[in-house]
Amino acid sequence: MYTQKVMDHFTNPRNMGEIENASGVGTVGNAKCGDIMRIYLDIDPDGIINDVKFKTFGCGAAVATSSMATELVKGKTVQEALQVTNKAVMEALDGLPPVKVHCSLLAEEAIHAALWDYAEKNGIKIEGLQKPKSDIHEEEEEVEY
Amino acid sequence: MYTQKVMDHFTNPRNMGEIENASGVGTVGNAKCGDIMRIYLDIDPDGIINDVKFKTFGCGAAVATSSMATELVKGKTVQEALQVTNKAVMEALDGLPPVKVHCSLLAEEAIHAALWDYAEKNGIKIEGLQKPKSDIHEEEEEVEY
Amino acid sequence: MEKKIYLDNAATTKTRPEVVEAMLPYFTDLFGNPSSVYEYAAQNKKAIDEARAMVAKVIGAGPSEVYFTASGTEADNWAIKATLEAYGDKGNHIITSKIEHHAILHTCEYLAKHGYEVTYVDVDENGILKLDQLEKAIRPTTVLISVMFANNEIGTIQPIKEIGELAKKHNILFHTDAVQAYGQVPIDVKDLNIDMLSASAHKLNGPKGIGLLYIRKGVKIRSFIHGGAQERQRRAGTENVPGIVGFGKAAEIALATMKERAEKETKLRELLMKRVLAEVPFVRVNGDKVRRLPNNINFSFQFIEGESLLIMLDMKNICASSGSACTSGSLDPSHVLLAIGLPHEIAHGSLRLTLSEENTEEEINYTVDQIKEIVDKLRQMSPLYEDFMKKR
Amino acid sequence: MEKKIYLDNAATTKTRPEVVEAMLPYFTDLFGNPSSVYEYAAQNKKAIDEARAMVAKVIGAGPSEVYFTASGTEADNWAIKATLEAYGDKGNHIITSKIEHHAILHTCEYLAKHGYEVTYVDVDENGILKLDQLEKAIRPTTVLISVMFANNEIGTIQPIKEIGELAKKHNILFHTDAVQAYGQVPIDVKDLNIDMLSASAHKLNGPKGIGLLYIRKGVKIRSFIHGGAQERQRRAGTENVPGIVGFGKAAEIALATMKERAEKETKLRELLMKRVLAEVPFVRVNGDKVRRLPNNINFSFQFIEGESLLIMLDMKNICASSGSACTSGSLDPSHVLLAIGLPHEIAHGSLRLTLSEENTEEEINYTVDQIKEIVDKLRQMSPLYEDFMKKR
Ligand SMILES: Cc1ncc(COP(=O)(O)O)c(C=O)c1O
Ligand SMILES: Cc1ncc(COP(=O)(O)O)c(C=O)c1O
Repeated sequence: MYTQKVMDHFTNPRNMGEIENASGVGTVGNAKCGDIMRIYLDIDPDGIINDVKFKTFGCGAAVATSSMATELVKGKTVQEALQVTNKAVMEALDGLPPVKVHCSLLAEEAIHAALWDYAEKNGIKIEGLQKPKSDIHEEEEEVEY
Repeated sequence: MYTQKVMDHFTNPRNMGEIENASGVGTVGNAKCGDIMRIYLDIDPDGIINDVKFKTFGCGAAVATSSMATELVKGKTVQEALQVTNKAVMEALDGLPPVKVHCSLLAEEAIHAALWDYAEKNGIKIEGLQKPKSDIHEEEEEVEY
Repeated sequence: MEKKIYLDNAATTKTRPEVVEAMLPYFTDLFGNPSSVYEYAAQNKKAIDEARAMVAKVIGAGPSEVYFTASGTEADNWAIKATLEAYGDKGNHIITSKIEHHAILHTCEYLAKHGYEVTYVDVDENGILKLDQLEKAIRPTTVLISVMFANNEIGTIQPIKEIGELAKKHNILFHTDAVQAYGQVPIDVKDLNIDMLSASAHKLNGPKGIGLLYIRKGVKIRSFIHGGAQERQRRAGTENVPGIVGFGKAAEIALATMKERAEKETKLRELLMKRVLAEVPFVRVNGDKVRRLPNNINFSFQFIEGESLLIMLDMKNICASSGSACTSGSLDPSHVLLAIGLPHEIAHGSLRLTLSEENTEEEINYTVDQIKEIVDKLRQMSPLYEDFMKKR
Repeated sequence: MEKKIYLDNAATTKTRPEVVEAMLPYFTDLFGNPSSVYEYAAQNKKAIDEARAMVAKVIGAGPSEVYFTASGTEADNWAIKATLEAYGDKGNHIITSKIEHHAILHTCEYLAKHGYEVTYVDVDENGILKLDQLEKAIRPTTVLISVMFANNEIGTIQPIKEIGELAKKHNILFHTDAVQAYGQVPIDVKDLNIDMLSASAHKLNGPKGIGLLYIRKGVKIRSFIHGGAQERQRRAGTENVPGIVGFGKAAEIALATMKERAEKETKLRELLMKRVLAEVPFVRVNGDKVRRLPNNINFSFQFIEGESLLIMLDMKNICASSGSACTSGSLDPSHVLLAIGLPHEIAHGSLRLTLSEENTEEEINYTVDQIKEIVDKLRQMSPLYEDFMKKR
């Protein structure tokens, strides 16, 4: 079903974890669709992404695209990170099954959401960045049992 | 499909053939249904069936029921022959598949038709015998190629 | 473990070697068309008759009440579509449950687009049909009630006898999709008032590509697949003789070993369940604890998603399933888990393990060990778990 | 002869040992459900993909245009019912021929009872469709033309290319039941303008219980069997993996050996035909002499009835057929023989012999000897023969 690259990033995810006091955090997706991604960015004053971490609830493709997306933005400038599209993520993974393409979109969105958070926190405007749409807490209430 | 008795009477039919100047001849069935039976009777002045022969165009069951019917009427009086029902023929053959029950009816009819012919030729009336219904020549024209 | 641990017997089962053995002569030696006149084909006809008697016996039916199909799905389609057509004079309404297999649900959706009316009755939190709701759903135009015998995901066994009685009382036909139950638990169609029943050989160690529909004598039913005069003119197409023979053999063995298999499977399942509940936090068991298929267990692990769990189990040589196999590839969580009231995120984290008599205690223990480790790993990765722990 | 002489390959064929060999691993070793997530099942998926590519190649189709069914009959039902449903906006009319298999004819009769209109086009004395009548039958509401590729009784091959062109010209879909032709004669669906095509594995030394429907890309078609997402959501039910693999293998061999098989069978058939025509009086050959399946011969012996002929041949270890196998047990003579103009009594006396590459010259000569003897014996018994001889 998945390429070797996807399996590699799924089983050995790069940059998995949290960043305390991150410069920006973005969470996208919702539990209804079965995918939630959270990206933490550590951005230095020059606008370089020094560190990035992710956490993901989702299928193998969701984990792998998160992992790959963090790899692609790490060390980049904010503007460069903005150019990392879902297509680039998919290509870097040697492709995804058609039903899983939305995962790569989610990864792109998660980066954007974290950048948005960073921009808001710092009161700046990032050229070309729009407010992210989806968030888990919008759609469903948390449940426990 | 068929019982051993049926197969025996099909492969070694009893009384197959013709009787020249028979006392009575009856032909029933039609080519459309795929079964035609002809019975020849040789009846002596005391009304005893001295000899009986048949010819049959039809399936294995048609041949076997003809053969068995001739066996059952041979040596009988006309009145006794009239009592030989399709049920008796079937029982004597240890049964027939449901789709083939009509063959035994045809055998009964063929005997009746031959008896009717005998009665007509001799200007007598046989108690309980009705004019036979079907005849090949009624339904379809002969064809050659 | 080196060896594959197969825990997905609700998806499909291994064809028993004895079953393959029984089928083999009908490929190359006794390959004749059973409808033929010659004696050579009569042997095939006899083989079919014997298999029919056997598969009928499993459910207490007469041989003439059983029709072979190519699958459980075909049997389901046939039962529903042809019955509604045959009883069109009476009405156009069918009642079913919310947790049916897609073979029933999608067929009902199809019919709903073609002028029929469908009521989907709810189940309770254990997946048991709400009988009072069922009775209330009955209309004068109700032709058919179709409720599955046992659920393929959560293993819940329905109160079939009560449903049969209700149907009888209201003079409505009752069909049950027994694909998961046939050969696994005792079924007596007469006692249970079942008018029609679907089964599929590959769920009981028979071959794929062969199923059956039981139709009680007296039920008026039309053909679904038209053509030749096979299956007493009810289901056309050259008979799948090896498949039928294989089904017969599998049914014979399933019937003979039912009790011991159930005991063995239940024992292993209880071990699995106890250990997981004791050793993994934030987990629940889905489905009824008592009215349940012997070999089925269904967990929901909070904060994680099923597919990644499956892939990681797969990497440890464990074959399992999340939701039903037929819908994998789809993005919706299982309709069954939603119907028993699970929220989406928890439904997504479900794991179905369905055992066979071939599984061992060692395998089960190994599987639990892997589950513990993988669930923990995935939770470390999960933003939902992070949020939950922070809130505590 | 001691050995059975099998001359009924149009009814069904022996599954090739290589085919059984190819299927075997998929029963007990690779038995997983192809829809599952784990790698173990991926092997089955791959096996299905390969088989699909192969069965598609036989007719020049793309793999994504081929859907597996359980039989030729199911493929026929699907093609006709689902197409008429999908194109309901355009109309409710279907055109077919008078000599179709019951899988088509009975499906059409069913539809006729449900508001559809059916035109049955005549064939000439050789069984070839009357193209002018076909064109005249076309209406603005005609959705589908369904004409078989080759006839199962008399072996006549239809002018498929011309029908395809006609259909295309009038913008009507064209389905062909190629159950008898697939793998036996060259078929190129693109070249022939075929939109849909049915085939069945057991007619080409593959297993029973598996068939296919080719649906050209772009044709709008609905599901016939609803349920799981198998076959790209078009045909539900757990895939019959061994059957599919077997079909693939049989198709591969059929394609590779098509030419030599046809030559061998044609040679044997000509021997058979020449000897019978020379040595048995009052006999005719049914079907076209040239546009004919390589392995088919169909005789009518005047004055005798087919079933008794079959039984007597059977007693000499010769398996043959009279009319089509599916209708044996019925009392009507073959609708195909009536459609080519034979009177009932002659239609009843027909014998179909369908050869395989495994038959030998010795078998054929023995068969002719037996036919001579048996036909003579039955004529001695026949009142029709008696009448005929007396009239001379
Ligand atoms: C022309 C034709 N169509 C359809 C069928 C039906 O095929 P199956 O028996 O595999 O369903 C047959 C064979 O019986 C056939 O010869
Ligand atoms: C409850 C239930 N019904 C129907 C089916 C369909 O059976 P099959 O795949 O044999 O068509 C299945 C299995 O997939 C099932 O579990």
